[in-house]
Amino acid sequence: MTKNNDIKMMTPTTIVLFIILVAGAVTAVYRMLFGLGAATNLNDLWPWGFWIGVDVLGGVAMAAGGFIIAGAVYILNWKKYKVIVRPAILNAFFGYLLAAVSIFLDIGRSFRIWHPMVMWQVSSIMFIVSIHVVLYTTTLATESSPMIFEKLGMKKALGFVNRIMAPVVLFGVLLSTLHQSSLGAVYLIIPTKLSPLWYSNKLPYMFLVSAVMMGLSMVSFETILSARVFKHKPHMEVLKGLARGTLIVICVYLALKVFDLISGAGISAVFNGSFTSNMWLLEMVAGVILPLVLLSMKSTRNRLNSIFVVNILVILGVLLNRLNVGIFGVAEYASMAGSDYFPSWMELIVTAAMIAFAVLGFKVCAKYLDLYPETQH
Amino acid sequence: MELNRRDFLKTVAGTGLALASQAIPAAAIMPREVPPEAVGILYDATLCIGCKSCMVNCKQYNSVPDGALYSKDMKNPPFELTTPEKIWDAPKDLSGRTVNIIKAYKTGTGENKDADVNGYSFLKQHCLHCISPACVSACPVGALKKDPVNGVVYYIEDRCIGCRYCQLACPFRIPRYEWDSASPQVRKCQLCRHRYQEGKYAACCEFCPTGASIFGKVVDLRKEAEKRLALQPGREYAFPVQTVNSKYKMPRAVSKYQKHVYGLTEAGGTQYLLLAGIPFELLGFNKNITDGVLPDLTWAYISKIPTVIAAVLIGGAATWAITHRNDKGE
Amino acid sequence: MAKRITIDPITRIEGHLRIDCEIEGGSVTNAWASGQMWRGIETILKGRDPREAWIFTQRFCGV
Amino acid sequence: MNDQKADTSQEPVSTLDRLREQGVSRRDFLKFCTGVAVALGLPLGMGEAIAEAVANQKRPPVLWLSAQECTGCTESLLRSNHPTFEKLILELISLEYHETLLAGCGKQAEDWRVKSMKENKGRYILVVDGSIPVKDNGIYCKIGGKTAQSLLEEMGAQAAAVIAIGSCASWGGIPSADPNPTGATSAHEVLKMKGITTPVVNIPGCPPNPYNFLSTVLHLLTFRKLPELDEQARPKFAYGRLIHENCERRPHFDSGRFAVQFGDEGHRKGYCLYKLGCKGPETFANCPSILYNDVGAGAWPVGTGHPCFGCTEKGVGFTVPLHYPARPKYITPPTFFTEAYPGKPEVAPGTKALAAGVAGAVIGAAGAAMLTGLGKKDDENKDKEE
Repeated sequence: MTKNNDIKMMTPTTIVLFIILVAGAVTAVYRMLFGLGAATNLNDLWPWGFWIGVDVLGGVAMAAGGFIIAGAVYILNWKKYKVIVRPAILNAFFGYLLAAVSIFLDIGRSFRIWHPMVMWQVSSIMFIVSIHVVLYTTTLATESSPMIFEKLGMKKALGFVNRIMAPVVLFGVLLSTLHQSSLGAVYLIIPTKLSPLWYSNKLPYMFLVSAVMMGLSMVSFETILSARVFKHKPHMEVLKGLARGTLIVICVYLALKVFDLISGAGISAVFNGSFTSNMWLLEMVAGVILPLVLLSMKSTRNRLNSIFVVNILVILGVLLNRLNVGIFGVAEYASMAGSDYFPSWMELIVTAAMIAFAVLGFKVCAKYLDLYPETQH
Repeated sequence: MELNRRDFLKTVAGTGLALASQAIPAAAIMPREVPPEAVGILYDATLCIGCKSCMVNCKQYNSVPDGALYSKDMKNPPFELTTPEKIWDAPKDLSGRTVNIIKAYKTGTGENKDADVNGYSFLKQHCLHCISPACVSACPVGALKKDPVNGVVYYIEDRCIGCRYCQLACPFRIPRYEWDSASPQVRKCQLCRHRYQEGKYAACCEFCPTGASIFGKVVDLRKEAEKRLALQPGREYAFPVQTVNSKYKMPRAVSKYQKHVYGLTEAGGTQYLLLAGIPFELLGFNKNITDGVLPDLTWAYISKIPTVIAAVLIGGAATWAITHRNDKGE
Repeated sequence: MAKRITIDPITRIEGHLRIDCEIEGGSVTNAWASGQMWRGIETILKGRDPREAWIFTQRFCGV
Repeated sequence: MNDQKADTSQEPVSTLDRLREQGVSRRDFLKFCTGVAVALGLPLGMGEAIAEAVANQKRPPVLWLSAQECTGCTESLLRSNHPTFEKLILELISLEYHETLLAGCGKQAEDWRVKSMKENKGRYILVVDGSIPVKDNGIYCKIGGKTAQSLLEEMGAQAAAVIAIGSCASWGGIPSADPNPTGATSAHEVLKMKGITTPVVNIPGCPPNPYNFLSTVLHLLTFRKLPELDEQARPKFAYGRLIHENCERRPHFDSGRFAVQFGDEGHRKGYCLYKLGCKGPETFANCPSILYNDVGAGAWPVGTGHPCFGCTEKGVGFTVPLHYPARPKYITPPTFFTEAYPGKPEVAPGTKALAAGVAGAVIGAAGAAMLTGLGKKDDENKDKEE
């Protein structure tokens, strides 16, 4: 077992990440000064692009592990998973932070980001989403706060937070359920724009289920990865449990998807070789079918490396799903209207910087906070 | 832990039940019927000659305080070309500087007006002012509103955060964004609502030389549109110019219309009605557009939220109570 | 008996003029001038919008 | 209309010599011919060819038949005033018969007409101005006791070509306006009714631009055939484009600046006359490009502030009331308008590239993970990030 303090900060990877982060910050300032048109390739027919697709939709989906593990540990009282509850919540916190920063950069009038808090519009999904982001980020901060209080030795605060943890977690579960699904509901209003392969009145459920799938895989992925990086032994039982959970959710998700395909676009729509059908197939094969096949073999669930591979597949698949809904699913519509979109280098660098920020932030937290209490003691 | 388990359960369950019982009725959120005093525009593509008078005057009369294109310190209308001369303006599309545009459809030799073989037709594109606007329902801060009396969908700059959800939500590709601004606004036609007080109406209609665009109450416009569809092609008809009840009429032979008034049912109906001689999808109107009310699709989800809250809170609390029954004195 | 001379067409003028003369004893005793062309512009003008009347009236004669 | 009977030849009475006597230098003559070449849309070098053809031929005989006309066409022709133009037109062709210009009258005139027709049978050019009344056996226009209709049938059958000058002769013009009390008909129609196949050229206009007439005649002389004609038998060089396309007020139309009433501010400022009923958008003619009477810019109806009323266009002039708005014939210029809907079924290249990149990344990452991860035994000591 290594001590936290043994984590080296100045590795080459860290330096590269840091450089990306700085470049992203500079780009963000440029965007704030000169506007979206100067920094992005967005246009009137592509109002939302890479930032919304990857940073917001992807980031939030990746953060789903937080509420699942927290719920499992604090509500269901599955003590086995307590070892990963802190990294899972921290991961979620970073996911939401990124989403919040991305939204801040993506809305044209960033300093009015507080407007939805005071100008309520219950008919707007976007309003629901923004309220959720704010509330859930606060919730996640609360859920993560024990680490800080421990570090700072603030016993009283720690005790208070620990005492209210159960309701806070329950609140977090509620918010996440609503938030993950409402991100899907954002696209409910564009039945004529989004390809029928993705558009469905069940979009909220699909987003929720796929987020759970993603969350479980993400937690598992990150447990294995940090075990490797920080050189401690992962709990195989926990990973097996996560893998089982992933398998169940994948089955549900696949059933939903297939049902929706049959009742919506029709099976032939997937095999007509068009742009959207190829993207749909790739998403389903990489993110659903392959993981399902692999996970259904017991040998896979028992082997760390195999679980890791499945995790990567699921994460890629759900990310691709979010990109498909956010970008490629409306490509045919926008192209028909004569528009095109390829993210500018600034959009790409800001996205890269977001990821770098999350990785670095996680590393710093791992070094200075007690992220793996159960592992250490 | 011992202190608040009971209280917690009580509070949570109470909140949930209260929320579940207070679900907002679905229809209350968006109007379904066109308000009786609602105003709109009837655009008859068969009368349009492509002179772009409406575009020019739209810019001019909306570049004044409260106009759809106004911004502070404005000296000139927002021309598409930003050269210092500002002598020529030929917008290519709707944009943050143009909220009304004439486009053309041309096929083959383009010789015959309003024919879909070797023909051409014009199209006037601007906000359709939906009866149940998707953009209004989508805006998270209420920067887009529908006037309850005249039904105009208008924009409140002070509220807008620039999230562009309105652009995504609009089924007609109407709201446009000032991409080159550091504090961008959403721009769209607001039916010249700033001119009503002085007894004026939409500038595009006032300056249309042929009566291709006429302004009036939606009920009257619908009647007029249907009257035109019933006319025998080739027969002479005195088309009103400027407003639907205008005394100024322009007699003309009636063209062969597509037997449909675009905007009667599309997306739940709009206050901008269109007539054309060629199929509307050739003019860029989505053939597959739903007749349903778009905000309903979202509302179907939102209206379930209180139930979800109640279910999660009650269910979660109950689960917690069950799973933690042996943890006392932990 | 009087001699009758018909000059048709009369040239170097505008329009189709015909002159019929009766000559008796070397002098013209009776003569008729008749326009040989009629377009009915008055008929055409009947019931027309006054705003376009001038287009027709102006074209009685191009000289 | 390409197999022309038009045949003018022989007897090298030098036109040029005669012109010299009248004080027209070869240089002036060439200038004139070059001007004609330009009007015809021919290369400048063709001016010499025209001069050549004109100077070395016998003047072609021309008979001019006036029917229901106002002499405006003749007047307009007489006013085509290059310095010695009226002389030129009289010297270039041999005008055998023209009621308004003929010296003799009555029997003399008619006898000359008959004689000339006999002598020049199949070679002369028949110019017709004025419409031909066919109602009541054509009694509404008589010349020398014969109806215009019978005269046209007689003269047209023996002519090399018929040039119908003016709107009346071309398509009926003003006498044919509703209710057409005299059954006024175009020369072309009258000939067609009789089954006469002599080629007809229409030079509509009220009055027509003399240069369009002159150019047509010279084209005939130079090339021995008629110029290219449109479906209404109008020479394309003169009637190939809408007035709207070359109108000097077009920028006002394109920017929506219209005069609304005669004498209003817009009218005084020279705005577009569309709202006053200008028929430029549906009338084919070259008025805005060649103007009238060589007096400089603005010398045409729209230039002087009056809407075009569509005199060269059958179904527009004298038919559509002046104050009716015109219906543009087609979009001019087409590139000026944004496509209503691009409707491109292909996904745009940038988006496609993005999708390809993302797909590549997904396949690459998934493939790499599966290749390296699945076969391998669990190894706890791996320590590479990502």
